[in-house]
Amino acid sequence: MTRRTALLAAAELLAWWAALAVLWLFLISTVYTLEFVVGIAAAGLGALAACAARRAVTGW
Amino acid sequence: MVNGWTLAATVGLAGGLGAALWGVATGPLRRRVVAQNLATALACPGMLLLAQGYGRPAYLDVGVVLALLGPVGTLVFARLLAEELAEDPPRAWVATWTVAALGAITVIALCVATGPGRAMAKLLVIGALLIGGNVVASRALSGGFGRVGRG
Amino acid sequence: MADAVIVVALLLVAASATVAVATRDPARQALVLSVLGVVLAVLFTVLQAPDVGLSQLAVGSALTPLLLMLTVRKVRRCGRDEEQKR
Amino acid sequence: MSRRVRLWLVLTGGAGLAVLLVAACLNLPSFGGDRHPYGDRAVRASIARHTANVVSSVNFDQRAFDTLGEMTILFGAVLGCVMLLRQTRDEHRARPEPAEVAPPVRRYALLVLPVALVTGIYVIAHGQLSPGGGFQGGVVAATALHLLYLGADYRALERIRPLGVYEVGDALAASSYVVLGLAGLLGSTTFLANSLLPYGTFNTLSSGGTVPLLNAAVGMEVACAVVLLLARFLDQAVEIEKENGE
Repeated sequence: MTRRTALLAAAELLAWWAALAVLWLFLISTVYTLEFVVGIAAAGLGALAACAARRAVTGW
Repeated sequence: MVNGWTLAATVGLAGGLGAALWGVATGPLRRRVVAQNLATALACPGMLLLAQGYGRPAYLDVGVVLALLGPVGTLVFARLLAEELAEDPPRAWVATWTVAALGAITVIALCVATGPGRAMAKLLVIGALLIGGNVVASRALSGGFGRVGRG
Repeated sequence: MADAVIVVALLLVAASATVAVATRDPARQALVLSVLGVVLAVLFTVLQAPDVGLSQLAVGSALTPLLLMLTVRKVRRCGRDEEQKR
Repeated sequence: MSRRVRLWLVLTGGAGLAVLLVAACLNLPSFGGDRHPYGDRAVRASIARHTANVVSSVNFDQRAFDTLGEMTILFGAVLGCVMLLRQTRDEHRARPEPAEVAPPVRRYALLVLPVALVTGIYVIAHGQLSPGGGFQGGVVAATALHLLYLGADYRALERIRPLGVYEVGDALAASSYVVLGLAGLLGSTTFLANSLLPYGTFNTLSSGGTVPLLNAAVGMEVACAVVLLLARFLDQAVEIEKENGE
């Protein structure tokens, strides 16, 4: 893996993480610290799955 | 408790799901799969209207799950019935876009009633998932899966 | 009048369940079954039981059709292999 | 038994069942009345333990032992399926062929997979607050993974689905439910008693004592069990073939 692809992969992961965290904010009704922590964790898991799925399909 | 929202939901569910049931019970396979797709596309706006009519935002979660998994169910049929559908592909763009428009009108009306905020964003996400999902599922039914061997 | 939506949902459930029983071909039956799942979820929601409605949707909209259609595919493929052997 | 006798047997049995059902219905309380003795008690107990969703309180607190039974039934059923649908000696595995999928369908699958996964986790995490819970969310999350089979092919799904991890997860989640039940014995004399943790602030993720933990255990168990179940069905439908040379 070159430096360029590593950067691209990291950017992809972060973009998914941010997008899914925003989705979590839309789903919930009230915001407080614990909710935020759980949301960030769930969004991280979703971002990992998104990147793994994309890699399984396209192959790099 | 009767209000405009529940009334609209009653009329929509009775007409829409009744028609979908008729479509899925009779006719060739290509008509049945389209009716199955439209059943979820019509039921989801009905659920959103019911949530508004009952005044319980928590019921929106049923709509979220339906908007996510309904099109996935149609993809299951499109994928595993691909051979039979390839011989006689469904062409139902008029019905698909009509139902999508109904869903969009429902979501917009609910957004106007809700007012700006995160609740409105949730409604918009549901609407996007529902309409996008059903259009893609419709595309998948009419030749979305090419040659499927053993896979 | 407030019960109209409950009556509608009950009638839809009765009709789609009857159709599901009356359909013979398993693939078409799975299609009817998935519509029945959606209708049942509507019935549970109008009876103020969204938890049960969510369970019904989660299981009935994608999981049950997938299990049924995979089984249909396996049975059909076995039948085709048997024919080829003859 | 001749056809005639069987018909009579069905008719007699059906008529008996119909009479019993009608008799039972006549004694039911009328539809939608305002007296709910069980409902009132369940709501009171649920609010006393700071659980906003009464159904979750009934499932994971007041009747947590029943849920343990239900979870065990699912565990046993999946175990039975895994045993029955395993690869036998006269079968071999063939490589699954890639499917041709239209680009919009593939993009949709890749986009909705993480969204459905996060929604599943949301439904599990908010089980004690809003409609939903471990079972519903677990099924949604497990279904999300299989979008990769629908939108691509079985090989792509196999790449992100290490079955051993899900087997371990299934067993761990099921046993952690029992461990939480045994931990209930520490503070009281009852198995699965909700007396271990503070009840927390009403209508937050940490409210309800052990309810959110049991909810999460069931969610993980159901998600892993559904993945394992579907894996066996997919193996049979896609990969496993009878040996030709027998």
